[in-house]
Amino acid sequence: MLDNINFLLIREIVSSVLIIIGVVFMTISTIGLLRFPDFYIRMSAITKGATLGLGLILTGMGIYFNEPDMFLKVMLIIGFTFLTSPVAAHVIGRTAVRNKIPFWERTNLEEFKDYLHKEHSAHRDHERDNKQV
Amino acid sequence: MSLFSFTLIFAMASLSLCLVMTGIRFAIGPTLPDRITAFDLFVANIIGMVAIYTEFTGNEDFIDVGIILSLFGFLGSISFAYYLMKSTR
Amino acid sequence: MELILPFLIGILFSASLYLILHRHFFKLILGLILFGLATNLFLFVIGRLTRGGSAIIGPEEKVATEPFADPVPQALLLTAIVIGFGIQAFAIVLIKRVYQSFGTNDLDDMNTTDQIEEKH
Amino acid sequence: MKTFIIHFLIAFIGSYLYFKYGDPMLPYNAFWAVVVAVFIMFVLWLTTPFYHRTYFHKLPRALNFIAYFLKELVVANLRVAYDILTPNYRMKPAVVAVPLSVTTDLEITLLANIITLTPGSLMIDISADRKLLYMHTLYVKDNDLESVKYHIKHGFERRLMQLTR
Amino acid sequence: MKTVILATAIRILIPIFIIFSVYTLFRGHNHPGGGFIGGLIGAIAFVFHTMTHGPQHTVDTFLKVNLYGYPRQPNQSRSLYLMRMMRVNVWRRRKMARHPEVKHRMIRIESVYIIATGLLLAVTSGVFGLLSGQPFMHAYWTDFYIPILGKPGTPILFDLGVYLLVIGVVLKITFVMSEE
Amino acid sequence: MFLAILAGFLLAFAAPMLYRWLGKWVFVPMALLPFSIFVYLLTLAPAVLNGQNLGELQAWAPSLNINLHFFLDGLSLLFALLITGFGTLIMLYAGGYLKGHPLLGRFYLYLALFMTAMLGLVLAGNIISVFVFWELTSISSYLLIGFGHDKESSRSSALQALLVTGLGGLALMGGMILLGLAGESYTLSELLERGDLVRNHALYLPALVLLLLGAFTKSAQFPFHFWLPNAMAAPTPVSAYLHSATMVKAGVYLLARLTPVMGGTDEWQYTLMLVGGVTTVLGALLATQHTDLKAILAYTTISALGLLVTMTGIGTAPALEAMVVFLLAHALYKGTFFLVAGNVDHATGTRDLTQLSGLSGTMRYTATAALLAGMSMAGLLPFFGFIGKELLYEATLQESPFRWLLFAVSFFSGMVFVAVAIALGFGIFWQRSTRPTPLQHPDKPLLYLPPVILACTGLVFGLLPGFFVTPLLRRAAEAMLGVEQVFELALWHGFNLVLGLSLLTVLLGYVVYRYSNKLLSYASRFNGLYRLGPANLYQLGLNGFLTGATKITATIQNGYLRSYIAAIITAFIALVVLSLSRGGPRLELANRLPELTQLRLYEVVLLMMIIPALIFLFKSRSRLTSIAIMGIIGYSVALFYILFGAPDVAATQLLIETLTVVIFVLILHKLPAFTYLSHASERYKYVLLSLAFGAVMTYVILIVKQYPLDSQLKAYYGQSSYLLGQGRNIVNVILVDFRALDTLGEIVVLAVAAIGIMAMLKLRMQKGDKP
Amino acid sequence: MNHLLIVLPMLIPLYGAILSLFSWRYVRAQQIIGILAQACMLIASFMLLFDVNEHGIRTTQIGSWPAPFGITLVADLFSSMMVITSAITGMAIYLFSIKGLDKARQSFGYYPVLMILQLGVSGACLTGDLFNLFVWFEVLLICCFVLIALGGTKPQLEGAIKYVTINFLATGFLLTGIGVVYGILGSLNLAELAVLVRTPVSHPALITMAGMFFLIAFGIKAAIFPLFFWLPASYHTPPIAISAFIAGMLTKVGMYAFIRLFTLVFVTDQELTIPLLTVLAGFTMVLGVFGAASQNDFRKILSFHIVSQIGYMLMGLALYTPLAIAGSIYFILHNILVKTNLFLISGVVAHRHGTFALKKLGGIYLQQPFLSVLFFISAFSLAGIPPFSGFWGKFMLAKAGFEIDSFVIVLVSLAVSLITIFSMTKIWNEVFWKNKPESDPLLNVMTEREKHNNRLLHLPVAFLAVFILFIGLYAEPVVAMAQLAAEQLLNSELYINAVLKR
Ligand code: NA
Ligand code: NA
Repeated sequence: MLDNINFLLIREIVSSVLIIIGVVFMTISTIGLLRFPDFYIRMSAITKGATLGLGLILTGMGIYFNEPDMFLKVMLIIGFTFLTSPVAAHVIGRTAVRNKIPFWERTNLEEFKDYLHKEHSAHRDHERDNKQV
Repeated sequence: MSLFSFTLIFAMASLSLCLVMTGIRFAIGPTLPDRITAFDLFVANIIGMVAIYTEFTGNEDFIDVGIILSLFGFLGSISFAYYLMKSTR
Repeated sequence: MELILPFLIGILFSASLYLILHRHFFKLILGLILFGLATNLFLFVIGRLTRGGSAIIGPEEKVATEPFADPVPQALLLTAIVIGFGIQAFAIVLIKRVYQSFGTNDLDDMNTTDQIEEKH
Repeated sequence: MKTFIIHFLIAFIGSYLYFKYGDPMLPYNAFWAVVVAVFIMFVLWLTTPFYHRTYFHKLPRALNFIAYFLKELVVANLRVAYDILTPNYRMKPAVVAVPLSVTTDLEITLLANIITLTPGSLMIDISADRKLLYMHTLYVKDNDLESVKYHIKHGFERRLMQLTR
Repeated sequence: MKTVILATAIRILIPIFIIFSVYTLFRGHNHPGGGFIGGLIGAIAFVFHTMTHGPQHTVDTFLKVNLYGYPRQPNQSRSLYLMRMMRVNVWRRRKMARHPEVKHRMIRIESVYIIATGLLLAVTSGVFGLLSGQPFMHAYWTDFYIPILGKPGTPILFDLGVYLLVIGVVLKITFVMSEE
Repeated sequence: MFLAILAGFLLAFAAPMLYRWLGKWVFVPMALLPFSIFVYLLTLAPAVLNGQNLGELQAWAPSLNINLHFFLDGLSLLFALLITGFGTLIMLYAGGYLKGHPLLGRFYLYLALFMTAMLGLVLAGNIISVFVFWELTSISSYLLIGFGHDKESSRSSALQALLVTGLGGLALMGGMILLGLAGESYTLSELLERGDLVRNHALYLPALVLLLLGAFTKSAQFPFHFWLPNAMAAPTPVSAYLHSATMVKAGVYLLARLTPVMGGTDEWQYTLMLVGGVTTVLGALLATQHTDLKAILAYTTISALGLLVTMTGIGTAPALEAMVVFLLAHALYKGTFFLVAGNVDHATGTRDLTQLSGLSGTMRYTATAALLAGMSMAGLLPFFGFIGKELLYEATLQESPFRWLLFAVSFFSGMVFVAVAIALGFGIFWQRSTRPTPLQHPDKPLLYLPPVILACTGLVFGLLPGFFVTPLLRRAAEAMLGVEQVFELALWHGFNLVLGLSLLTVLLGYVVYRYSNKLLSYASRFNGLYRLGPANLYQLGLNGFLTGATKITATIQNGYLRSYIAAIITAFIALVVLSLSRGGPRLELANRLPELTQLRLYEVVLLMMIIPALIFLFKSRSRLTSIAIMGIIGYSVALFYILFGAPDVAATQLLIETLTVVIFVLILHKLPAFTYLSHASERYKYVLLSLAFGAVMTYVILIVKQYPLDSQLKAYYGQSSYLLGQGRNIVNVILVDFRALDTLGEIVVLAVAAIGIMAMLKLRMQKGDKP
Repeated sequence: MNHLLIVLPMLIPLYGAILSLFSWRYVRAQQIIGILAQACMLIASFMLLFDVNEHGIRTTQIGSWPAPFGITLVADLFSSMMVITSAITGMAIYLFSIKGLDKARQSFGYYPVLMILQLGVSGACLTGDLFNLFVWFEVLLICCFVLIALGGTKPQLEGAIKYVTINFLATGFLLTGIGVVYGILGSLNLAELAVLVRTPVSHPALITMAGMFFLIAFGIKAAIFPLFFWLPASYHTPPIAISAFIAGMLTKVGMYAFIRLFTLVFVTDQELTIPLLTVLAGFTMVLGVFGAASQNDFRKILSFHIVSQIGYMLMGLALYTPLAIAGSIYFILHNILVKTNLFLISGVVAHRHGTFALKKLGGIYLQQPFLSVLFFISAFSLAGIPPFSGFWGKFMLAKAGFEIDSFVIVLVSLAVSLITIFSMTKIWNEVFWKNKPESDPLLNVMTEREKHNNRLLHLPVAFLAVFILFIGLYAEPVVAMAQLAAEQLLNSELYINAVLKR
């Protein structure tokens, strides 16, 4: 019974589906990166369609190869990405706030005012040095 | 050409397109964090391309580079953030 | 690709040289890094290219079977990249120190050691 | 949690090695590796005096958490994708200060990461006293910031705390 | 640049990085990787740490060895003394550290020493050949095979030297630079 | 002979130590050395006088055929005796003259060095070793002229002398090498037999030019005569020794020595006669223009040297006879005069002719020596100078196309010599004077004995020419002519034309002496002429050279890094184009175009990423953006490496790229705003250069890739990586095993870079001028 | 034994450097390690030279991999002579550094880096592999970077910028050149390459083109016209102990590589290369000496003279006869010793007087007669006055030139030599003979201890002077060896057979 099933074909199909979904996610978030109006929106939009997309692509690849080596690697990459990309986004976002990157005018900033005030007054002295980096 | 390889070609093409779009975002900026984000996505795109290429060639060894890239893309982002942070502090 | 890459390398060389010929330190260092990059790519490309096959012997084989990439340029390149990195790192730090000492980022201010001092 | 991860890694690597180098005849290595890993974890659990009960109580919770996360991930992604692909923006962004119940570094980090990973929301910073989490979010209906907070607290944070405490 | 999230993430990442780097080092002979790549990956772990916590903290965390000792009693036999010293330093560190009689000595592992060790390993791996009348860097391999790590031999020792050296170099560079 | 020379050098270097031990008695051992060599040479003299040529061979650099070959014939014996004999006296004299001088030890060192070098020069039997000793005399004379080193004039005179003689020395070296090539030997005795071979060789003319240049500079011939008067800055013993008797005659010696090899051709004759003649007249003329004793002596010396060269040029047997005789006579009286002048200077503190008078009362012995030397110089009976002059006149009057011209030259110089002789030998000492110049100290034996001995020798030789002198001079002339000589020297040749001319010379000389003041007043009229003189030309040339060199250097080494780089790149482009323009292979792109269809989309995209990135890099004014662009380019290149089967390289490239970013970030965040400094005027030039450079690189790759590469390395590594190297990753096996030495070097580079970075950031010297 | 002897000149400095690194905090220990290593190095290199002199070219295959595949180390006479010269110079530099370099610099890795520099010299001279040559040159280069910038004073940094940039370009050309050679011939082993270029099938024009890459690369390293600009801009900036070693050794190692490659590999189109090299040699000589003549600083004069003398070495190669190349070899050895010594002397002078400016110096002739003698010997050796060492090189070159009727270049070289005499006497006149100009009397008060140190600094200078005198006064062994070495160079079969064991 098992002999009749073309495992390779199944793997290929599953893999293809995953890859295509992943790639589509990635493409969409890249378009988002182009289209969205302010930095923060772009950031939250793609953080991370790209991560998900990448995860799917990699999973697809892992299934295609179907080897422990490959699974280990795929899991490693996915683990890394899922751990690191939000951290990176957080760090960059925080930096952006500190560097006074403006929000979209329709953003509701009510609860954020205190924070902004505190951050920016703390660094007023250093603004001069930072006119252009 | 099998379905699978067609998928791969499609994927590669899409990722290339992504690469171009990311590049455009990088170019138009307008702020540095935007560029850093674009850079981040650029790295993710490249990892994706490496993954696809690995399947393309059936040579497992290439994905190792993907691992390393995933580790180091992070370092790149952190460094840029560090730079911005340091220059305000 | 064999036909296109040489042009890319040429462009990289041109760009790097143009940057190096700037007056600004920072451009200089960018130019140097780019020059190193172009050099590495040159070394890689001129040793002929192989698509797909890496220079790794498969798990069931005892000798490498064609087509496999020429490992020699790769090995040379690895060494060259690392060496280049050491030198680049040093150069970056040097430029930083120069800036600290001289307070300028204009290369044209750096011409005192070549000057001829007067006789008496 | 930490111990869980470590045990899992040890188990996985052990079983992986077994199948990689020990018994090349069996097919579907990865599947068997997971089976053996669970077995090893069981043995570890039996022989570890420090962790009495937590493992298998928490395993379903962990799975639940992961499932919830994946669901949120896909849903949010789709929502954003829709917004990207349609000409007009539906979004109403806001920065929300979510009060935190979690306290440890690990919890905060996990929560923040999950929030960030979910498209449409981005964790910007934690307040200095670690009581507030500033979060940038895209879809705030009718300026109702409280519902966003509720969603976070009862969606992610609760499940996370079930897992870690 | 200390945020809780980054710090925690990095705390989790560091052991992974180091394990992965050692793995890369040893599998390098058969797969992509090797001493240089492995060394860089290992070093990156510390670079992260330095970037978030500053170099001093990194040194305190990773590059300090605390040794404990106490004066030898006049009638104490030498081997017993050694045993006790071992005990103090290996098994019961935490407890003994607070013991009033025990003296504490801290050794800072300079990254220069790591560099030198790496270099020493790399060169010395080549000298075995010379000692037996073969050319410099003549390779000697063992007959057995260690899982994951592969077959031990002088080239692997050489690669280990490269690995250590790279870690030392990157550490040195980042420490010095972030002290700026 | 080798031992004598070795001893000389050893003693020279021992001199400072001897001075420390012996104090003022240091002159005893110093004089003993030349004296013993003199005696030693005398013991060899009988053999030489019997016509034997003594040789001695000491291997030195046999692989270059340069050996310490010593060769003693009449000519070298004459010079060697002159050098050592005179040397003995000078050593004594110097002991008195520089008594108490703190640097007397060094003075003796240089003097002994010089003497030995001179001795070596005349004894050397290998033309290259002739040159070696020749240069030694140049540097030791440099040290001697600059002995009064704290005076600017001394230093510049020494430099001048060294440059002029150095120029000659280099020419001589070239000439000697050419001569060696032409004569196929460096050994003098062999060359002496191969005169015809040399004279007919293609290299004869260049060799001749170079050799004559050497000889003329050394012997202060026109137009190189100007260094000699300036060299009078040296202490008197030096002037006496070097500039009358020995060093300046080295050139004459050389000419004499080479006469059998190179002489006899028209080029040789006319050059020598012309240069010698001009020098003779010029020296004599200039001698009348000065009142400084040493200057007068110097110019008459120049004149005499000119005569000697002229005689050598004439090259007939009588001329060469006259030359050796006059040479000896001149050495004797001129040496005496120099010593006398030194004595006067030492005792009175002045050397100005116009301020000196009536010294015979206080400096009796010196005055006597001066008188004797003066009579010899004036060519009076029965002095040796008389014989010399007689022979000179005879030789010039021999049948030749220029006989009257030559005679006029020698007559004119003779006349001036007489005038000078009267002024120096008679005027300042014996002429009655109301106010004799006061002395600072009385005449001392160490100072007056040497001149007296010399002067008396002149008298003795004049009275007894037949004993010893004649055979010696005969052998000397024979060495030049190559055939046995039979001439006799005699004081009295009877009343003939020559005697009459001699008398006329003396009379006219006296007239010149009488009206010397008048002549002096004409001197100022020649000032304009001096400006065109070689001394000024030398100065102008030196200054011009220095200014020119400074200008050229300032242009080339202008301090602008980018112009250096532009020059380097231009050179590179030029060289590559040059090498390919010589019938290299043609680039054939047309039949490779189908390859383009194999392009993959992603490859093109990657490519397309890099080019805009570069453009953006030029435009960008933000440091961080630039770094990010570099990162993007680097990552793209890494992807290329993956695509073409180099995962290791790609991984390394990625790691390195990231690390570079980290370093940039760590290091550059404190730098100020990124300003753009443009240089619009040069930009187009640089754009063109950059484009050309890129084009050349592209062309190189294309043309190299046009041919198949069959690398046996690839095959071998593929075969044996696993089987012999125990590894499947061939690249890594190459790195750690096949070519591990490269990797060793590579990690060494990294280690050093780390050390360097640390040192640069942590070590800050406050003041760095301390070496 | 054979394997060991060839590797020792590399292993000794390397282990010395490692030990020095381990004793990072103890400068005294580093000094002792350094001196011991130098002594071993001297012995080892002498043994190597004798061995090579006796048995001909010796080779070892690193890692036992056979010839074209592994890296070959080749010791022929030329390379052994280079190694021994580096050992002699190294010893002097170490002796000098102990008292002649400030403690701060000594404690920041000076000794290990210097030792690695020596490793680089040995490696570059002994290797028989093109890429390995590159690696050792990079080792040299980074050491120079570090040493030139060590201490970070303003002039040093300024010099370093130019040095680093231009030499980085040289590295690029070298690497691309290696790429071109590999792309054409598919090998890296010099002997193998020598075989390949001598087979008729290869493309001679392409190989010549590859040669141009190396001409530029090693031309920059060796500081020939028009590539020398970095040298006068940087060599005079670091402390003397440093500039002495790099000034003495480095350009000559570049020249070594130049000669090696252009006698062994790039011989396909000598109708082009030889006139080209001749022209370059002439310009190098002349412009270098012009630069020297225009300077008024002790070190700068010496720096420019390096360029000028490189011209002589290049001239030997350009004449391309056995005698000419022997002359080049002799000239290289002589110049390393002499140039190093002159720099050291300038250091001793400046140690005492605190300046290198000619106008501020003076009076050493009276104060330090021994130093004056040492300077005199070295300066007139450099100027090529017989019987000092420079004469022999000059003589061989001139003779070789005349033998093949290359009158112009020989006459140029002789004229340049005259200007060299001028420069040297200028220094002698200004620094030694002239009285010291009046200056701040407090400036030159030296403590007894400093005076003692100053006296100790004479030791390395005298050490080198002994060798300089030896190879001048008793030139035969070195000249004969240089001639043999030149024969080995020109008779490539010897090299090829030794390496490929045919
Ligand atoms: Na490696
Ligand atoms: Na040099």
